[in-house]
Amino acid sequence: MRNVTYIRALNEAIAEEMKRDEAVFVIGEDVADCGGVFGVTAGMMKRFGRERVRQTPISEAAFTGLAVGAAMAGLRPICEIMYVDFATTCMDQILNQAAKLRYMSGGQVTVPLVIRTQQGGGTCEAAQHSQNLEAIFAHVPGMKVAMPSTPYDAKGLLKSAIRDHNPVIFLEHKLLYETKGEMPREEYLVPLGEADVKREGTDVTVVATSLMVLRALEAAETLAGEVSIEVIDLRTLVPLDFEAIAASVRKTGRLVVAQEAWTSGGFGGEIVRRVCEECFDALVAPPKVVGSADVPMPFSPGLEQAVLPDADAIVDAVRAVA
Amino acid sequence: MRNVTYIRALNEAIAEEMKRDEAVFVIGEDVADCGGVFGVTAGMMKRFGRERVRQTPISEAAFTGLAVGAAMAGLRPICEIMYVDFATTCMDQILNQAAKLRYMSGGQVTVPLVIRTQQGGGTCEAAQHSQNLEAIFAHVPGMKVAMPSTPYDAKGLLKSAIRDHNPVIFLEHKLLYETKGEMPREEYLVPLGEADVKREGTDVTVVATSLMVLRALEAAETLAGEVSIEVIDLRTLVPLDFEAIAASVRKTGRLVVAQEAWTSGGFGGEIVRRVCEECFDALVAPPKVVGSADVPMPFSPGLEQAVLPDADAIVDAVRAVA
Amino acid sequence: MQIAQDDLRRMLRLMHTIRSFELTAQTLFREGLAVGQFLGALHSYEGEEAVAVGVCAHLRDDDCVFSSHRGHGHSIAKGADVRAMMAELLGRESGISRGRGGSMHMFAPEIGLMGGNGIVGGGTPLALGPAFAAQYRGTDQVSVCFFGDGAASQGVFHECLNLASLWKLPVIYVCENNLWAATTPICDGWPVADLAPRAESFGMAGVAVDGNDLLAVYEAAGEAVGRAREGVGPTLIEAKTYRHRPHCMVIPEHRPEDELADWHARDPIARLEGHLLREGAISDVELADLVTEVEAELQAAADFARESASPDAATFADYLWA
Amino acid sequence: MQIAQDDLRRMLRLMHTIRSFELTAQTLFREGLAVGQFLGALHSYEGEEAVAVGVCAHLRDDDCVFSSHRGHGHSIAKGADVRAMMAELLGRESGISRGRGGSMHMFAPEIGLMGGNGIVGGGTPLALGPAFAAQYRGTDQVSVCFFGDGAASQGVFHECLNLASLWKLPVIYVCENNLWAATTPICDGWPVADLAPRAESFGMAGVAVDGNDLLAVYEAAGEAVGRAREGVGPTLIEAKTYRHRPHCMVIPEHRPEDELADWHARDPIARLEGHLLREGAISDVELADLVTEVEAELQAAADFARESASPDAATFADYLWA
Ligand SMILES: Cc1ncc(C[n+]2csc(CCOP(=O)(O)OP(=O)(O)O)c2C)c(N)n1
Ligand SMILES: Cc1ncc(C[n+]2csc(CCOP(=O)(O)OP(=O)(O)O)c2C)c(N)n1
Ligand SMILES: [Mg+2]
Ligand SMILES: [Mg+2]
Repeated sequence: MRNVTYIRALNEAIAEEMKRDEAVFVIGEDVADCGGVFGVTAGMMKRFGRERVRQTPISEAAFTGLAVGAAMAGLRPICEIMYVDFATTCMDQILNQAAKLRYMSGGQVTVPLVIRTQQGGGTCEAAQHSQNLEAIFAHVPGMKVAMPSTPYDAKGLLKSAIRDHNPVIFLEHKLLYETKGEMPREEYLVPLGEADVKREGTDVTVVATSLMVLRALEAAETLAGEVSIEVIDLRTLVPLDFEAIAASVRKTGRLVVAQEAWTSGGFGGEIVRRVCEECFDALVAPPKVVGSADVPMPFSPGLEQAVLPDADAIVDAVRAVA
Repeated sequence: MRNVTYIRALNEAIAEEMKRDEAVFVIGEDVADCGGVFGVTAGMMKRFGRERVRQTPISEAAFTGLAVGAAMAGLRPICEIMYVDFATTCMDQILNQAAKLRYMSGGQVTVPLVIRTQQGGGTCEAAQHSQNLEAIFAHVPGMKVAMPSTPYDAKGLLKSAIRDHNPVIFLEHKLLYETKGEMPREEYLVPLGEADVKREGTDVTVVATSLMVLRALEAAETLAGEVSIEVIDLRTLVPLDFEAIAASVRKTGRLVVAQEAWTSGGFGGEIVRRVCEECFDALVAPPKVVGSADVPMPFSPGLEQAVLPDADAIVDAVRAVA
Repeated sequence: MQIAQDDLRRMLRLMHTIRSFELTAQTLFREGLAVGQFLGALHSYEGEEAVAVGVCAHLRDDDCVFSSHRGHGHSIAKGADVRAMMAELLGRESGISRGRGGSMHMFAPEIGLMGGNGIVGGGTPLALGPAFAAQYRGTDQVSVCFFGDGAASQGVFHECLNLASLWKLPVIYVCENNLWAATTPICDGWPVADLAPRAESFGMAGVAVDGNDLLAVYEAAGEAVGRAREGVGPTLIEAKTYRHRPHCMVIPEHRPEDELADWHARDPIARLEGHLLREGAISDVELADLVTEVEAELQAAADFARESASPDAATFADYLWA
Repeated sequence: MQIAQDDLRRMLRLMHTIRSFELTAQTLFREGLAVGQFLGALHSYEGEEAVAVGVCAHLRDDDCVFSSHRGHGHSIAKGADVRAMMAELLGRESGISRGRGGSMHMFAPEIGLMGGNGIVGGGTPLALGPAFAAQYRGTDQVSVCFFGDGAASQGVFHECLNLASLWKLPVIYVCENNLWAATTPICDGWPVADLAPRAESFGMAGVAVDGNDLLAVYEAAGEAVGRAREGVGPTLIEAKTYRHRPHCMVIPEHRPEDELADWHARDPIARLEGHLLREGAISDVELADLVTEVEAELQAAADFARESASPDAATFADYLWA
C-alpha cells in the first residue's frame, strides 16, 4: 500500500492506460506544457510525446467535438475541460452529440470518450468557477457520470472510464486534488455503477458524492455514539447503484443525501424520488437533501462558506431525521 | 370571451407588450420573414418594422448574448431560440451570463430578458429536436422558468415575463401551439410563481407542466368516478408555488408528478424532494413521477410513443398510489 | 482535369438517384401526412446534387463524411443503400439507422457515413475527429464535412477552421451556399459575398466553386482531397448552389419566383447531361435508360420501405449503451 | 494625431494607477495566503496598461466596456474607484460588486463598466447588446470589448464579428494579444500572425497596433470609436502586447527569460514617460510626484479595503432577483 494524492492517482490512471493502449490520448487546454492547470497530466507530454498529449487553443467546442469524432473513429480520447463551468461552451458536443450519437445511429456508432473536468466551490473563484453541474449530465441520457471522492476510487474509476465503450463525464473536485489516500501498488479497476459503503452504520443512510463524502464521514465522526450513520459513496450517478441505496435505507429507514450542487433540482431529488418509489414503506422519517444554497457562488469567503454545505449541515440534517 | 390558439395567444402577448413599451423587441432566427418557423411572431415585422423584429444569422450564442447585453443596457429583448435543443449552443450565455450577472454585480445590473423557445416530442423529429430541458434551467439559480399549458396562461405569463426585471426562460410546447382556449378580450396578466388548480379533486394530487397538464386532465376524466384527481398546473418552475402543491398534498395525501422530460433526474424529483421535506407526514402513499423513458428520442413513431408519457401512464400511476 | 467518361456517367447516375430519392421521399411523406402520420423533418437536396457527388467521388469507404440536416444527397453520394435510407424515412427496423434516426440521422459507418446532424453546424467539430485519427495513426484517410451557408455563422465552425489549420488536419469543409437558411436570405446572414477569405484568415486554403457544375466541384474537391491525403492540410470549399424546394416539407416557398426560375435553368443534372451529350459520352437512349433504371430502383426502395416492419415498441431502450 | 499634453499626463497617471493597483493587489493576495485565506484568481494587467488606457480615453461614462478575467486595467481606465476595486478583491461589502464578484467580476454600470468575465470570450456577445441598444435608440454610444489572444479562438467571437459587421453595430473589439494564453504560446493557438484579416473576412475593419505604444493605441482607438459613433460600423483592433507577470498568482512563470526581458525593455509606461520627458511635457520632478501620489492613493485603497467589513453571511441570498 502507498499513500498518494488524488491528483497523483488520476495521473497514474492516465499514464497506465496510455501505456496499455495506443488509442488513448489526452486533449485539452494547457495539458502538455504544465500538465493542465491542476497538474493532472503532468509529465505526460514528456513521456508520451506531443502527438498523444494535445494542447489546444481555447476552443472547447472544437476540441470536445474532435474528441467525439475521434472516438467514433476508434480512438479513446481523454478530453480535459478545465472547469465544468466552461462546459457551457461545448454543451452541444456533450449533450446533443456524444450522448446521442450511438442511439441515433441505431447502435452503429460507438463513442468511447472520457471528458475529465473538475467542479466545486471553496476557492473563492466566484460564480463562473465554482459550479457543480452533475445533475445536468445525469439527466440527459447517454453519458455515464463519475464523481470519485478518494484517490483509490479516482484511479480505479478513471481506468474503467477510459476502457468503457461509452462517453463518460468524469467529475473531479478541486478541493480533493491534494487529499491523500491508500492505494495498492498493483493494477486495479473500480467498476462504473458500483456504490461503496464508506462507513457502515445502522441509524441513518447518508448518500454522498465527491467532496461531500468526506464531509459526511466527518459528520459521522461528530455524531458517533449519538447516531450511527451509514455513508454510501455513489461513485457514479450513471449508472446508479440504486440497490446499494435501497439496501441501506431498508436497514436504517432514514435518508439524507449530501451533494455540493444546489439543493433545488439537483440529483439529490432524484435519489429521493427513487427511494420513495421503491422503498417508501421502509422510510420512517422524511428523506432530506443537503446541498448548496440556491444562488450563484458569491466571491466573498464568508458568503461562500454560508452557501456551501459543510459537515455541520449534514449533522443537522441527520439529527432532524434521526 | 374568445377562443384562440396558443400561438395566437403568444402572438398577442408580444404585440401588446411591444406596443406598450418601445424597449421591447424580438430577436431570433427567421422571426421576421415567416414569423418564426412556428409562426409565433407572424405579422410583427409588418407592424413594428425590421428594427424591432430582428432576424438573425444562425448564431444563437451571439444573438442570445446580444440580448443579454441589450437587457443590461435597459432594453427588453424577447429572444427566440427555435428549439430548446439548440440552446446547447448558447448555454454559456444563458447559464453563466444571463442567470448570474445580477448576482455577480452585487445587484447593480438588471437583465430583463425573455428567452422564448419550444420543446417536447411527438412530431417524429428525433433526438435533437424533441427534448424537454426545463430541469437544467430550473436547477441553475438566476432564471425564472415558465411552462404554460393553455392559451390563457401562455398569454398572461408571457406578458408578465416581458415585464419582469429578471431573465425568464419561456418554454412552449410544440404540440400545444394549435390547441385552443378561452380568453378575455381585456388585458390581463398571469403572475409568475402562481400555480393553477386546473381541476379540483380529493384523492390524488397530480402536479403537471406544459402538455402533461392536458394529459393529466384526460387521465382525470378517464378516472372520474373511480379516483378524484386534483390537477395542479405549476405554470412556472421558478418561482415555484410550493404552497399550492403542499396544500393539495395535505388534502389528498397522494402525489403523482407528470412531466414530459426524462423521468430520471428531472424536476419531478425536485417536487418529490420538497413534498417529502415539508409534508412527509401527509403522505399516505409513495409519491411517483411519470415522465419519458430515459433514452434519446427515437425517430420511429411507435418507438417515440413508447418513450413519451401519455394519459394512460398517468392513469396507471394514479391507480398505483390511490 | 481529365475525367474518365465512365466516372462521369456514374456520377450522373448518382445525381439522378439523389433526385429520384427526394421525389420518392416527398411522395411517402405526403402519403404519411394523408393518413395523419407525422414523419418529422424532410429537407430536399434537389438542385444541389453536383456538390455531394463531385466531392464524394474522391472518397474511399474508409474516408469519413459528416452530413447535415439536408443529408440525403451526401449519404447517397457516399454509397449508402437507398433501400435502407428509404426505410429509415419511414422509421422501419430495416432503416439505415434502424429507424432510430430518421431523415436527419442516417449512419453507415462501414462506408464512412458518420451521420447527419439536427444541429446546424453540429457536424463541423465532429469531422475533425477522424481527420485527427488519420493523422494520429499515420494513415491517409480524409474527413469531409458538408454544411450550409447558415451553418457558416455558427461559432464552432470557426474554432474548427482554426484548429484544422493549426494542426494541418486532413479535413475538407464543404459549405453548400444555397443562398438561403430556412427563410433567411444570405444577405441577412452574411455581410460578405465569399467564404474563402475566411479560411485564408485562418491560414488555410479556401476556394469558391460553382456548385451546380459537377466538373468544377469534382476538380476542386480532387485538389482538396489530394492535399489532405498528402498531409498538406485542410481546405474550405464554398460551393455556390441552390435548393429547388422549400426549406422543408412544412415551410411554404418564400423565395422570389425569378430567382427560382433562374436557378432551375442552371440545374446541375441538365448541365452535366448537356455536357455528356455534347461530348458524345452518352446518348439520348442511354440517358433515358439510366433515368428509367434509377426510378425503378427508387420505386423498389419505396416498396421495400413500406413493406418493412417498424421496430418493436418494446425495444425503445436498445442501442443506448455499448 | 495631436493629443493635448494634459490628456497624455492623465493617461500616464492612469497607467501608473493600474500598475500600482496590481502591485498592491499582489501584496494583499500574499497577505491573505499567509493567513491561509484563499482570495481566488488574480490576473495582473502589468505590461498591458497602454491598451486599456489608450482605448478608454475615448469613452464617455455612457459608453460600455466589457472586460475579461484580466480586467483591473480596463476597470481603472474606465474610471472605476480603486478603493472599491481593492475592497472587492478582499470580498468586502464596500467592494465595487459588494464583494459578490471578486477580481473577475467588477461592475460599475453607472460609468459603463459592465463587468469582467470568468468565461474566456464570455464578454464578446454581451458587448453587442449596448451597441445594439445605441443603434436601436439612435444614440451615439459605443460598446467596447477587451479580450485576449486566447479568447480569439472561441467560436462565439466569430459569430460576433459576423453580426457586428452585418448590422454595422457600434462595437469595438480589442484583442490584447499578449502572446500567451495561460501556459500556451500563441504558436500553439493561432496558425496565423495577425487577427485583422479575420475581421476583414467578415467585411469589417481590422487593424493591428503596437499595444505598448500608448500613442498608437490612442490613435487607432480614436478612429474606431469615431467610426462607431458615426454609424460606419465596428472595428477589431489587435493590440500586440505582453503581460509582465505569470498568468495568475498560482501558476509559476513558464515563459522564456529572454522573451520576458525583451518585453520588459518595451514597457509601455517607461515608453510614454520617455516620450513626455523628451517633449518636455513632464519633468522628472512632476513624474516622481505623480508616482508618489498614485502609490499613496493605492496605499489608501488597500487600507480602505482592509478596514472595510465583509458582507454579513446572512445576506448570501441578496441580489439574485431584481
Ligand atoms: C443550432 C441550430 N439552430 C437552428 C436550427 C434550425 N434550422 C434547421 S436548418 C436551418 C437552416 C440552415 O441553413 P443552412 O445552413 O444554409 O442549410 P440549408 O438548409 O440551406 O441547406 C435552421 C435555422 C438548427 N437545426 N440548429
Ligand atoms: C471558456 C473558458 N475556457 C478556459 C478558461 C480558463 N482560462 C482562463 S484565462 C485563460 C487564458 C486566456 O488567455 P487569453 O485570452 O490570451 O487572455 P490573457 O490571460 O492572456 O490575458 C484560460 C485558458 C476560461 N476561463 N474560460
Ligand atoms: Mg443554406
Ligand atoms: Mg493572452
